[in-house]
Amino acid sequence: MKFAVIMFPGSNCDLDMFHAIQDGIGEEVSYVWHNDTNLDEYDGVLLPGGFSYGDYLRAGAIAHFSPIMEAVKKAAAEGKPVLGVCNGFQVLLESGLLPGAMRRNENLHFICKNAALQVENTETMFTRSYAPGQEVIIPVAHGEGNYYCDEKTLAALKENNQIAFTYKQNQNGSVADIAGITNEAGNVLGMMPHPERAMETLLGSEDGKKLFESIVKEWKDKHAITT
Amino acid sequence: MQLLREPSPEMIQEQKLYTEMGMTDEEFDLVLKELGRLPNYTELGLFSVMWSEHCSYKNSKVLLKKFPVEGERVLQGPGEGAGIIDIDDEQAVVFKIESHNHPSAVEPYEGAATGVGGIIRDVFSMGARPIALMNSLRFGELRNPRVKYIFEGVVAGIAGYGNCIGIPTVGGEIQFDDCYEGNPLVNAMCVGLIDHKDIQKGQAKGIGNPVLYVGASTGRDGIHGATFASEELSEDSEAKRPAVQVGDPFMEKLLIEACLVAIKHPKLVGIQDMGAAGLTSSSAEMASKAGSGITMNLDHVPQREKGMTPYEMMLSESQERMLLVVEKGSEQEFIDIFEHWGLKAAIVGEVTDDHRLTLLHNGETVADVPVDALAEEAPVYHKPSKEPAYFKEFQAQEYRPKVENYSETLKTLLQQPTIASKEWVYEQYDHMVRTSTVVAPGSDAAVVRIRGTKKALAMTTDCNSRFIYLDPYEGGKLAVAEAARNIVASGAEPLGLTDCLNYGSPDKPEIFWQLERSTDGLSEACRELGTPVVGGNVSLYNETSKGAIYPTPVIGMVGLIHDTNHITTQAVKQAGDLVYFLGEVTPAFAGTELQKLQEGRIFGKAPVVDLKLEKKRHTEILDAIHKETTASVHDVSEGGFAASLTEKLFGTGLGAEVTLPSEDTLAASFSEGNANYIITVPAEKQEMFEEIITEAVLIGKVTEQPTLRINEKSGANLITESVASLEELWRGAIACAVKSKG
Amino acid sequence: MMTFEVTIYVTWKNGVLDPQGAAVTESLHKLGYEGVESVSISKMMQVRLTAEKEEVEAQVTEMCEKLLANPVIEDYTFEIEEVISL
Amino acid sequence: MMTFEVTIYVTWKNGVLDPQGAAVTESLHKLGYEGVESVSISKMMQVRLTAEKEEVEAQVTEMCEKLLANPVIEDYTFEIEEVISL
Ligand SMILES: Nc1ncnc2c1ncn2[C@@H]1O[C@H](COP(=O)(O)OP(=O)(O)O)[C@@H](O)[C@H]1O
Ligand SMILES: [Mg+2]
Repeated sequence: MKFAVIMFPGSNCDLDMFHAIQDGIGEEVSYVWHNDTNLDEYDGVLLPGGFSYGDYLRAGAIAHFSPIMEAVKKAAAEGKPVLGVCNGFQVLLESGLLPGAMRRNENLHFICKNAALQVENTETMFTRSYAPGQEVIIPVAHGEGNYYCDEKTLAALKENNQIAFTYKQNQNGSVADIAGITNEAGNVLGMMPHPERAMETLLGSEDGKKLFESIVKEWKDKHAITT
Repeated sequence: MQLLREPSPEMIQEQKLYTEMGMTDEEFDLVLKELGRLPNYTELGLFSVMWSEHCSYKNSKVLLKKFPVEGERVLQGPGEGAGIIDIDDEQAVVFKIESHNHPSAVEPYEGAATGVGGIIRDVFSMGARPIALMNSLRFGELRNPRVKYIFEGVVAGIAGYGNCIGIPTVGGEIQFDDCYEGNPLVNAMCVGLIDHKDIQKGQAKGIGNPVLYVGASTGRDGIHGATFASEELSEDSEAKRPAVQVGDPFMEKLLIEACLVAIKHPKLVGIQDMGAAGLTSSSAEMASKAGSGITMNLDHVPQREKGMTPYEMMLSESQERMLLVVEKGSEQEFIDIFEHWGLKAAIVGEVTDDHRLTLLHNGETVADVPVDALAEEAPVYHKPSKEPAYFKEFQAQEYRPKVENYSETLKTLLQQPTIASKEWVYEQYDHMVRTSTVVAPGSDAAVVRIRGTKKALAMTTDCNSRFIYLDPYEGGKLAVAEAARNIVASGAEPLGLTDCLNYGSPDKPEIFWQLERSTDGLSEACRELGTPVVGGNVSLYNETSKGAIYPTPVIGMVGLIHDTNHITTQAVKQAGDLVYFLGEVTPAFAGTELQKLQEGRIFGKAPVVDLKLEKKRHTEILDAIHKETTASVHDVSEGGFAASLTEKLFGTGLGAEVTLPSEDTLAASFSEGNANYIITVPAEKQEMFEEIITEAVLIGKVTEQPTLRINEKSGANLITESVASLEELWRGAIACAVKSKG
Repeated sequence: MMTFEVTIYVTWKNGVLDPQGAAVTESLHKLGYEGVESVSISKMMQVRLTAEKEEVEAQVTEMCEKLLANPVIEDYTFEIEEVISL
Repeated sequence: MMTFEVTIYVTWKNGVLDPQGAAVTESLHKLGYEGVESVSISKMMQVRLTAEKEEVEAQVTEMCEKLLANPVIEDYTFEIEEVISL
């Protein structure tokens, strides 16, 4: 399976995402610059964390006008897996691929630490390798991860099983402890915690590995049927 | 226009306007001699910043000469943007520490943020990829609201810059003491990784080669920042608006990526960051080092504001700018590299053979001065030195605190902000980005692995300024020794260090004495411990009307771990492991946290470091670690044995029961400053371990039950506390102090 | 074509909690300003632009919708002033 | 005691770098708004507070100096309005 890691000016977890794929699960991966316009050759799209455009104005707001975003939207519409982590999640929100918005963390501080998450839905293409109800340790590192959506949207998220991960202890003030959500179709996942930082026991946790393995598994299953 | 606004050369001389730029009569005469005529306003500006302490080290040069700067592994000692040390496999580590004290005192967020930005530029201008940030901070006591404001702002500023740029802040140190109340210290360190073949120098070689300016445009900010950093803080420091700059970490992130591409380009001749004294120091130094000259046309300098004068452009300290010299004819290739990253590059001048810095503006020559006069021929002073009265007094004092309730004392110590958990701080730093941080903040030294190899780098910043105040010579030795202890405890071989000398005004003989004696101590320790000084920074005039800070020579040390399997942390690992004490129990309470707590001040004779013994311990501990006989290693520092042992238990869910190794219960529990360690060893490794470190004393065991039990040598129980309740006090202390009213 | 100075106010939508406002309120209380009931912190943007007079308003509205405000959590209003060049 | 609605504008001092404004200007250009000459982004704070009428102004000035703005790099101005309770 071939992944694209999108690089915006100011992305800084691109390297980590790249190694998570290459060294962590041994799949193919390349960087794609934000000025590119085509993602057809890739099977999966990864929007890494960082501070695209310095996070000026609002996190993710300026990046969503990058030329590559049209191709990201196309990939999402085609049902390819699209994963946005941290700043990548913020970009997905700003571009409307996922519902809601981010505010600054409740305590106004950047927070970087390991966080315990609850896998809320193991039926998605991103979470199928986790056990139902599994608790995982995945680091958070963000200043604007305080997820907001109105009640109607929240009800819809619940109704459609779009909440993928929640915090065991709310880290930042997020509505309903939300740490990660998918789109309705289930092929776009945005999450604040960094699974790409949880790939090796040497660094503290490998609980993120199953997320990437899920994507590959789903893709291989599908691929096996269609070819 | 500008002639109307700027005083004429004659006015400068008659009205002694140079004194407003911090220049003395003698220095002005020297300028006259160098030029053979009166300087104009712009030229005077060039001299005044280049001859400031910050750029010229005029007061400290004589002291820095004492440092051992050579070693088998040293590839670049002091003199360039950062020092470089070989780490095998054609790789090297690049590092440097720098202060941003005065800007942080008036605008804590931006002051600290731009301090981080500046030190990162020093490292990537050598051609290295920055891989980690560290810092060393000093504040007044947290009960003061202004101190809280500065503390919160500095931490947020360090986080704001480092996090955005994507370099993990992996560690640092913080101490709180009244002497830093109006003059906090903010020292930032950056560590980078480089392949030998990519090492760059800031040189302007090759007559006719173009000079490129890249990065942010020049504004009126930070004019005279270098002289500002070289003066005492006064009431009207806050009114000096332009001395503080706003940083743009986003721009710097792009600048790093673009420069690291440019550095691989064979036609790059030289590259240097614009730090203190901006365009002036970068151009003059690059030319002076290469034995050439530079002519610049200031009309081509990208400008953020209208109507800037040559003086303003040359002295501006706008952030995120670099100066490059490239081979003639290749300029477009470089411009393209920067444009890819959304950055502007402008050709602002060329290399000449006349050894002069010549500046053109609006078609006129506005400055024409010899580059060596600016860069190398600054006056050098050997200030008078005098032993202060307090020192003799302290030497004669014996001090022994009185402790009735050991449990209560331990609890109080654990809540002192200097000892308490710094989690409130480092949780704000992204310490994981780049996914290579193996040992995050919270252990002795931070450890960052080198991807694609089995190697890792250990790094620490250290300085117990209380001991240096009591006795600069012994305290200086101790600062280096303590840094080395932390490096060794993490399983690394110390490679070398960078230092940041933060002191009061060198114009006072007693302060100069502190500088002299402590640099003697530092040098001696560096020599004995085999850790050369490969770079550093000097920050003087750290004083307010209330007096000078403690002499604070912060040590930033880096060590090499050959195999990631040898990475060792301070935390105990499993129940049943044996607890060893390695060291001497001697009553040493002067300058301890306990003394400060009980007496409200520090005094007495500082502990004396035996450097031979120190070195022997390092070798033995590393041997024990490399032979995989240890589970955890921690040196005994602030708070003494009791606090250090307790720290080893936090976050582990385990407990320990130990018996003090000496009848002197007080000294065994709380004395500080000796080369002491607490080591845990898996039971099956007992024999091997004891063969390697014969002096280590078995004092107890790690227990399943999460309780701390310390018994007296006689066997009587001294302390029994639940680890969880101690941990809560320790973890919450800083957050609590920040939140409390007043 | 004329030059305009547009001031745009981007404020929080009703019902969306502004974490910064809440924190500042608390800090003010700590400093002893107990009379402070609430603080809400929003953005003010000053945009200088050249455009046809009839089009300014539409242009500014578009910029706000597209980029300057996030309609999920923010409202915006603006004032347009003509710059009289001398 | 009366209740007031104070609007405080905190802007960058002249000459201070405003990277946010620069980034937004560039982004607007890319979106095709080439008429945009400059954007400067600052803070607006709405503070509701109860105080003696004579003291409001002094109090707000003090809050600005102490907490809401840093006079080293920021300027501030404010408007005070009385809230007429019904
Ligand atoms: N305390 C010190 N110990 C050792 N070297 C020092 C010290 N202070 C400064 N230096 C060295 O002097 C040179 C000039 O320092 P500095 O002016 O800070 O350089 P720059 O600002 O260009 O980075 C550097 O190579 C630095 O490492
Ligand atoms: Mg420098």
